[in-house]
Amino acid sequence: MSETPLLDELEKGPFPSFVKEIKKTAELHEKAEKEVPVMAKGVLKQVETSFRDKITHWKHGGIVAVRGYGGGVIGRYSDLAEEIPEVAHFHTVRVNQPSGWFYTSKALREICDIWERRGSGLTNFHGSTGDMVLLGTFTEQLQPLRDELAELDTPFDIGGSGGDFRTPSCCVGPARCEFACYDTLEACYQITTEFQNELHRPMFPYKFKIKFAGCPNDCVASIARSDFAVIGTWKDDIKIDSAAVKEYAGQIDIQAEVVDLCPTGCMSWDGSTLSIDNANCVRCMHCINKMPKALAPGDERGATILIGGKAPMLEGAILGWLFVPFMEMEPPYDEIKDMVAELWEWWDEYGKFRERIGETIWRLGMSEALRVAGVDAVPQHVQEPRNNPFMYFAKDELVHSDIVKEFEKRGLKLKGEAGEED
Amino acid sequence: MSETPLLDELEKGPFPSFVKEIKKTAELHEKAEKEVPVMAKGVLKQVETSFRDKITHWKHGGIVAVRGYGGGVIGRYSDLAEEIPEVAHFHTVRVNQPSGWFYTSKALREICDIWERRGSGLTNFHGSTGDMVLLGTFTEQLQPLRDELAELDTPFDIGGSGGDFRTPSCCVGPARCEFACYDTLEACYQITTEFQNELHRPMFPYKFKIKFAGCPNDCVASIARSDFAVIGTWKDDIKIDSAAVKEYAGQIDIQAEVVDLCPTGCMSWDGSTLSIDNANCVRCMHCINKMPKALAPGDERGATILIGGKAPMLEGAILGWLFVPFMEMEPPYDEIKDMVAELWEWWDEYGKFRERIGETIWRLGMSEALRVAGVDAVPQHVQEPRNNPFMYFAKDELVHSDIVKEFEKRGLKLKGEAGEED
Amino acid sequence: MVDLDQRLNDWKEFIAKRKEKDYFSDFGPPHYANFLPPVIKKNYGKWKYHEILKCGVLKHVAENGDAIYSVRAASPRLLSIYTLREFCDLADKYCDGFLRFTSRNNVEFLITDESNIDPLINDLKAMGFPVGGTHDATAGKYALSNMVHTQGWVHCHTPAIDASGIVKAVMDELFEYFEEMKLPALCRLALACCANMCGAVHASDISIVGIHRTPPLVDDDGVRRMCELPTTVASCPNAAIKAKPKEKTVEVNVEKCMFCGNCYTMCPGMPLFDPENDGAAIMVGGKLSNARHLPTLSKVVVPWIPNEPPRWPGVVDVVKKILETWASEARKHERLIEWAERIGWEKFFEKTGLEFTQHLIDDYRVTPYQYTSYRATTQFRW
Amino acid sequence: MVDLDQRLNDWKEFIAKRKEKDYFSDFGPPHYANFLPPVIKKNYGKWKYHEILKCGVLKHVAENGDAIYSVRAASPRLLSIYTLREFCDLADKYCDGFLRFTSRNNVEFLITDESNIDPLINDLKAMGFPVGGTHDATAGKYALSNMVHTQGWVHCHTPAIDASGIVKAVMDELFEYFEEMKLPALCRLALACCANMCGAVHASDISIVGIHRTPPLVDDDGVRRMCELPTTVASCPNAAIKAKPKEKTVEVNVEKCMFCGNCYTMCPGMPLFDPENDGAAIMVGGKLSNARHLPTLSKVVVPWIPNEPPRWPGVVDVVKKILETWASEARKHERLIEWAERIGWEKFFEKTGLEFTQHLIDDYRVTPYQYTSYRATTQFRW
Ligand code: SRM
Ligand code: SRM
Ligand code: SRM
Ligand code: SRM
Ligand code: SF4
Ligand code: SF4
Ligand code: SF4
Ligand code: SF4
Ligand code: SF4
Ligand code: SF4
Ligand code: SF4
Ligand code: SF4
Repeated sequence: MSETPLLDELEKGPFPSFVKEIKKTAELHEKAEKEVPVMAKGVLKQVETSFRDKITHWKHGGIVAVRGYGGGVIGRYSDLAEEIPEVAHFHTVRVNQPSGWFYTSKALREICDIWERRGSGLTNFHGSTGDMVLLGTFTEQLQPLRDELAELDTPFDIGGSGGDFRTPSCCVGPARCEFACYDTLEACYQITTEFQNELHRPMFPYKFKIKFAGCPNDCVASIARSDFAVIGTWKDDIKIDSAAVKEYAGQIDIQAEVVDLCPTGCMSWDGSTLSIDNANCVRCMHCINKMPKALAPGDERGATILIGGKAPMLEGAILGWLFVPFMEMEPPYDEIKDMVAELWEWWDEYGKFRERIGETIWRLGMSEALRVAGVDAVPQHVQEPRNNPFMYFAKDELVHSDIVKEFEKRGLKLKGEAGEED
Repeated sequence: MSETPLLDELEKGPFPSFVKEIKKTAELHEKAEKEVPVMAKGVLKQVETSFRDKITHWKHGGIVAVRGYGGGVIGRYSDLAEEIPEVAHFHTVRVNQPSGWFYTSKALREICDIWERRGSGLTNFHGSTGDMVLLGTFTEQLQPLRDELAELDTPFDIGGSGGDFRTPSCCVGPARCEFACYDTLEACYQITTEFQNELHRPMFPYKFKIKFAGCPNDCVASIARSDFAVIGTWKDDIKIDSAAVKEYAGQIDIQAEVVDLCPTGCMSWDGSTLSIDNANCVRCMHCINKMPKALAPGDERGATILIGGKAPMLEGAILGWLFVPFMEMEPPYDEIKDMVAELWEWWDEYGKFRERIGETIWRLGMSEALRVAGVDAVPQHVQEPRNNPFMYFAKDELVHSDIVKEFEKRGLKLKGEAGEED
Repeated sequence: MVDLDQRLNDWKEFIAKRKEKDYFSDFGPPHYANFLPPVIKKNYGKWKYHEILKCGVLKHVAENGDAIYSVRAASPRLLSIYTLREFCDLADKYCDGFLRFTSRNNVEFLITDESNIDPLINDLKAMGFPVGGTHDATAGKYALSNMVHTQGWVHCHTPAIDASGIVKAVMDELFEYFEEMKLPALCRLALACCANMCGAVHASDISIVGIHRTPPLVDDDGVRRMCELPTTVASCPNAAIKAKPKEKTVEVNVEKCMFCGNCYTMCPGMPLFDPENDGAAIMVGGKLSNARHLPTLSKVVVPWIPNEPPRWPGVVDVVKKILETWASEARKHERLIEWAERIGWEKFFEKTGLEFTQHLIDDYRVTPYQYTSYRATTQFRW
Repeated sequence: MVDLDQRLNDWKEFIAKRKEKDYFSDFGPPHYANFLPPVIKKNYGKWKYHEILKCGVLKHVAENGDAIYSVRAASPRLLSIYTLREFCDLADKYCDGFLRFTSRNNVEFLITDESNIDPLINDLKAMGFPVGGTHDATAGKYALSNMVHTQGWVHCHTPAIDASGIVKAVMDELFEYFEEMKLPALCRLALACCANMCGAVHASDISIVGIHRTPPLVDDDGVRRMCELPTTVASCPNAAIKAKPKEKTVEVNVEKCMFCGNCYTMCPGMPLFDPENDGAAIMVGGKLSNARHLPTLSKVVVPWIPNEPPRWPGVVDVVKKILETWASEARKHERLIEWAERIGWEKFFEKTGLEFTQHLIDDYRVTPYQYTSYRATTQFRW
């Protein structure tokens, strides 16, 4: 009988099987030149046990790291280490992927070669944050692994983990998409490189993620999965190629499928001409998505920044809140770099331990974050204005009345009076 | 020169003037047989002073009450009592209005006569909660005033104030409205009478308001201004008088003004017949409102109950949350009486001081309140289901696993295990 | 439907029973059937439809063809008993003594003889009580009804603004909209003199709410005499109040205070009145009815306008500007919130000319609604 | 647009400089221009439109008429280096060595010679890596793409369910939707093995999330060895954990716990695994894109399904039922949330046959969204 009767069930079926991948590795790794045991074998036993017990058998990792880096490695040990020594250690290494997840076979092969020697031979292409994830190795392999990755022709570096700047990622953008409103790949690359220190040495209250999407379709899930989402947009009018619209008219029902589904109802179609009241367009992309040959984003392009996106742990999930309606996105991206740095400084000072920046903003108020980042409050910031009259007013907004004087006399400092930078 | 130059400005203009009312009272009260000074004169001085100083001159009232009653009187003193002795005391008496604010001239005159003798002669018809408000008298007048009101042919009783059941109110309903889905006046009357003790003797954590509206138009603002809103509705199909619809077709654009504005798009109109997909009607009233001669609520009538409505102090305003999708509304209204009593018992036990029941529910969870009231959870309760997976499970929902046994062994009681009624 | 005479009898018996007790109390309001005109008693629950004869005059028709006419007159709500007596005179003259008040504090005269309508209206006008405030939903023509409002400087101890004075000034300015049905949809105005919002400010189309802007100035002596320290401390939603048990008083972290006034309600030793800094915030877009759009809360669109007695021109101007911008731009049947959401709040500020400031972004973390008022999408208008 | 060669040079210089330091670190990812096929370099930022040639095959056309074909193959995400090498072989054979991965972990082969498409597809199929998962937005025909998912029992220490196993079972069952574009709109599936939701569960059309249902069973010894008391106590959002400083351990008020597992993340002495009571909740209606409907969070529609390895039939059934009910009822271009809101959640439960229970009513007061998910209107469907 098979040693993995439960897992074997998952070799069946048309979708590619992770069990096959592990088995394949267990089989082929045996023959390779390597410095670790055939860990994939251990994985099979360990996971089969979990399938039987309906419980994980991995333990907390503690801190494992490579020289000069604080993050990038997730420590992991088996609680069945005695029975399954192959996976006594099973640390994961996060390797910073190239922008847009583009590779050449040459680069990929080199990584495979290293990982065959120094680890389990199992990977995730990619992790949810975007890293190339090398799944499982022993503590003593970490440093040589890193060093060998660094020595490659196109060297690869470690990604983020812990309370640090996490590995940013971006959509395919201008490399292969006609909708890209800015260069997501270059922005991602430059901002990653700019903040290597913050990425490699956890020093924040908690994790901080940036994701770059080229347009409001948000193919990289930035609005929900990053603290700072940079989403391409435009300011001027949607470009219309009328001839191409007419071609579409033969294919689809423009009125029903495009015009009627516009969320603001700002389009009209008389059977031959499509017009858009751009002042009321919210740049949702729907019409462009449906007729990519005929419509395109305008020429005045840049990005909208949303802040605070995150998963529900602990105070509930947040979809990024609009923070900067429009930012120009040209190298060297100083505006965005400065803003991020300022926000970090503020969050570092006021954020609680394990509090995402969205939660800090929720606690201290969006106005505070806008002030820190030097962004003016505009109606675009709100879905609707506040519904309670419990507003703060700072001293310099008050009339210098007798009452205010009485506060001064008593030596009580009103809000905004002291200590705060203007 | 006038003694009230600022107030005089408010005698001008076409809308009825409260200043004229006060002046008129000041003038005519002089001639009346009365037991109090001409308080209206004092009011003029006091309010003129406020208009000049831009500040109120009334002070906290402390507790003033009549024999056997704990609420119904709002104590009020002037901080200018020495200069304006007429309003040294200026207590308000809340008198429970009749359902629907219907009066006869006879009843009104009798009240006026009493109030001329025993108070300022100033009133609010009505207070925001619905009471007839007798505005301003001296402490020593309170008891005789109450007694005389009680001695009338149609005796009037005191309303609520403080942490008690507040004076309920209702829309005009079946007395003069074709939309009424239940008898708001009788329900209001019977429930008010049932809970006289709770209305007159503050014993709750905070105030509790009930308002009765005959249909979803909510002409008595129950959804926002009462903790327990009873809003008429129906279960079966909207009644359509096709001939009358056709008449409307001559007057209005049925497609644009009725059908297209239906929030669920469940109506259709082919130029001669109007049809409604009642399964998708949310009984918003729009179509009925616009064509009252042609459309009417169905025959299976009752009320929807919403709970928790309140103003923003302190945790933010609440619009009543759907609590009972449908309740039959027939005298003696036992179902509603029982439910209210059960909720009070629970709120009394778990509510904090000055916590409205909506806030208690917010803190302890709607499921808890539903359980207390014996209402089943249904999709109608939510605008959308919860967006976080942080759910409670009680012991009896669990598999009796080894882990659960371990809890039992350790003597730890899981949720729902002990102390709670089924 | 119901047997009102039976119920009236029940009520009489109930009263008689209560009177037997040695203290006649807890008898409740008089049964409404005491006060209903015969045509209503007869057609109770049997009304079929209504029409608007003209602004301020409703005609309700029963299944059997009976009709009742209601003539609605404006009221300042603060009424003298002498005026009430005059109302009674008119009711006797034209309505067999029957009248009622509405949920927005107007007075309604209930007429069975149609020919009495115009004489009554004339008498009311002569008295200074104009008729209006109704709407014709079918035609999509709405008048402005009375403002729901509160006590202000006439009676309350916590107001940041007056009530009746501002209401009078606003209604004078908007009077044409009361007398004529020329608004495209229902528009409800409300005023509350402090954040307690006694009334409907938190859910009205346009509303005015009194706010303070300076923290309580602790009167140690007052605190000692009149306040319980634990309840005073607990009264603050922002935990801005700290007890000083030794001195038997409290101290306020003034930077944390957002001027709600709840501490003053609990403790007279914590006044927070400032003639120069108190004033009004303007809120819009609330809605109560379930017609079409869901009921919604009001939203602040102007954070502060100073107190300017006796006629508050600043407040009046803003209210008028909002009302008229909406009235001229909205579609028929489209309430303020429906219009604002259709055009977008960006355009609301553009069209009304109101300035958007950081105050309008919610930062009151205690209320959970804050979260949802932030925009969480790239969809917006420039 | 951009001069990619220039940037590549800059990068090389930057790397060279870094190498001068005595520890070569902090050099970041390789510049992507290292890995772009020539046709992309040439047309970077100059793409004009795209077409879907068939399910799994995209054609992007540049302003100058150049075209690139992308062939998308499914991936279990957990890949062996031996499979990766086979991908490299295929890339060499058909794509001059160029390939990429997508944000949903599919692999894309980037082809310039159209005639290579079908041979590549055949090779991939033979390898067990079927091609599909794309959509034709114009035609309103959508395939189901890969499920975003997490580690589960393969690597993580906090899961309540497995990840890869369930994903495999679900994708097998729904395979026809991966291979053919026959859904009416985009539908994104996601799985997370615990409430940390590494991935997109909180904003996906249909998702599966692992949940615990029993409180942590304190291992006093473990707490003493591995945990800091203050951070452990602070980790609980419900204040259910109390320190017992004398015993150097903690105690859990088990009635307050809602099983989030955060304490276990902070302190290994607080395991909350229970094979029989752990399981999956199902959420629906999340959405990321800004197209038409605003982005929204997912909502729980099934509170719990037990762990049933190896193929989790209970979970698979529910996901399939939801997907197919939506697919057959929705209008073209209408995503799950758009459909659910159009028909109403009442009908969602009716049509999918899922049971509504009290668990689906939010009672997690810490998150402010709770408030807005209660219905605050009389508008609902029976
Ligand atoms: C590996 C990865 C999942 C995967 O299978 O791909 C992962 C794995 C872990 N995540 Fe995550 N997260 C991963 C992407 C995410 C994402 C998605 C994203 O980044 O787009 C999220 C949701 C977005 C967000 O950040 O909110 C995410 C939200 C969390 C959270 C909850 C954070 C919150 O504020 O709600 C935790 C809890 C924590 O930090 O203690 C967490 C914690 C963890 C830990 C470290 C477990 C823990 O309790 O400490 C997991 C280690 C598992 C392991 O054994 O390797 N992980 N985690 C992803 C990182 C791979 C990579 O670098 O590419
Ligand atoms: C007289 C009246 C205003 C009026 O001019 O009509 C009134 C007057 C006061 N209200 Fe009110 N409330 C009045 C209806 C309301 C309403 C409207 C309603 O009932 O439909 C509300 C909003 C609905 C609600 O209950 O939430 C209302 C919400 C408040 C609040 C805030 C409650 C909250 O939970 O948010 C307070 C604060 C408090 O209780 O300390 C309050 C407190 C007060 C006090 C007692 C002031 C205080 O701080 O203790 C006021 C006494 C004024 C005076 O001098 O007479 N009043 N109060 C209304 C009662 C008359 C009547 O019985 O008919
Ligand atoms: C008399 C009164 C009830 C009472 O018991 O006192 C009343 C009576 C009628 N209301 Fe009302 N409503 C009355 C307060 C309200 C309120 C409460 C309030 O304003 O505080 C509301 C909710 C306001 C809100 O939504 O913010 C209210 C929302 C409606 C609506 C919904 C309109 C909408 O589009 O949202 C209708 C239906 C319609 O006519 O379109 C309605 C319809 C009516 C009808 C036509 C019902 C009928 O068939 O008799 C009545 C005549 C209306 C008119 O003024 O022309 N009534 N009506 C109240 C008159 C107040 C006043 O003096 O102006
Ligand atoms: C390759 C990829 C970007 C990348 O850098 O890897 C991508 C590529 C494209 N996306 Fe996307 N999207 C990709 C992930 C996403 C995501 C992120 C996610 O799923 O986690 C989203 C947001 C999902 C959501 O809203 O929940 C996403 C929402 C869209 C939309 C919005 C559709 C909608 O109705 O909401 C479009 C527009 C459309 O085609 O209708 C779009 C359109 C496109 C187009 C047509 C853009 C173009 O002109 O090239 C691309 C081909 C789509 C296709 O699959 O047929 N893409 N797209 C991602 C492929 C993932 C996969 O393997 O399936
Ligand atoms: S987010 Fe926009 S630019 Fe980026 S790949 Fe998707 S559709 Fe293209
Ligand atoms: S992008 Fe969206 S909002 Fe703008 S015109 Fe197109 S469909 Fe309408
Ligand atoms: S709430 Fe309905 S029943 Fe009552 S008066 Fe208004 S429209 Fe008529
Ligand atoms: S009552 Fe409202 S939801 Fe129902 S059919 Fe009429 S307009 Fe539509
Ligand atoms: S709103 Fe405030 S100030 Fe005005 S009456 Fe109510 S409690 Fe008093
Ligand atoms: S006014 Fe409100 S916020 Fe300020 S101290 Fe008093 S209770 Fe606290
Ligand atoms: S979702 Fe939870 S269990 Fe799964 S990988 Fe993330 S942290 Fe681990
Ligand atoms: S599982 Fe979550 S709720 Fe339960 S004790 Fe731990 S931290 Fe608190």
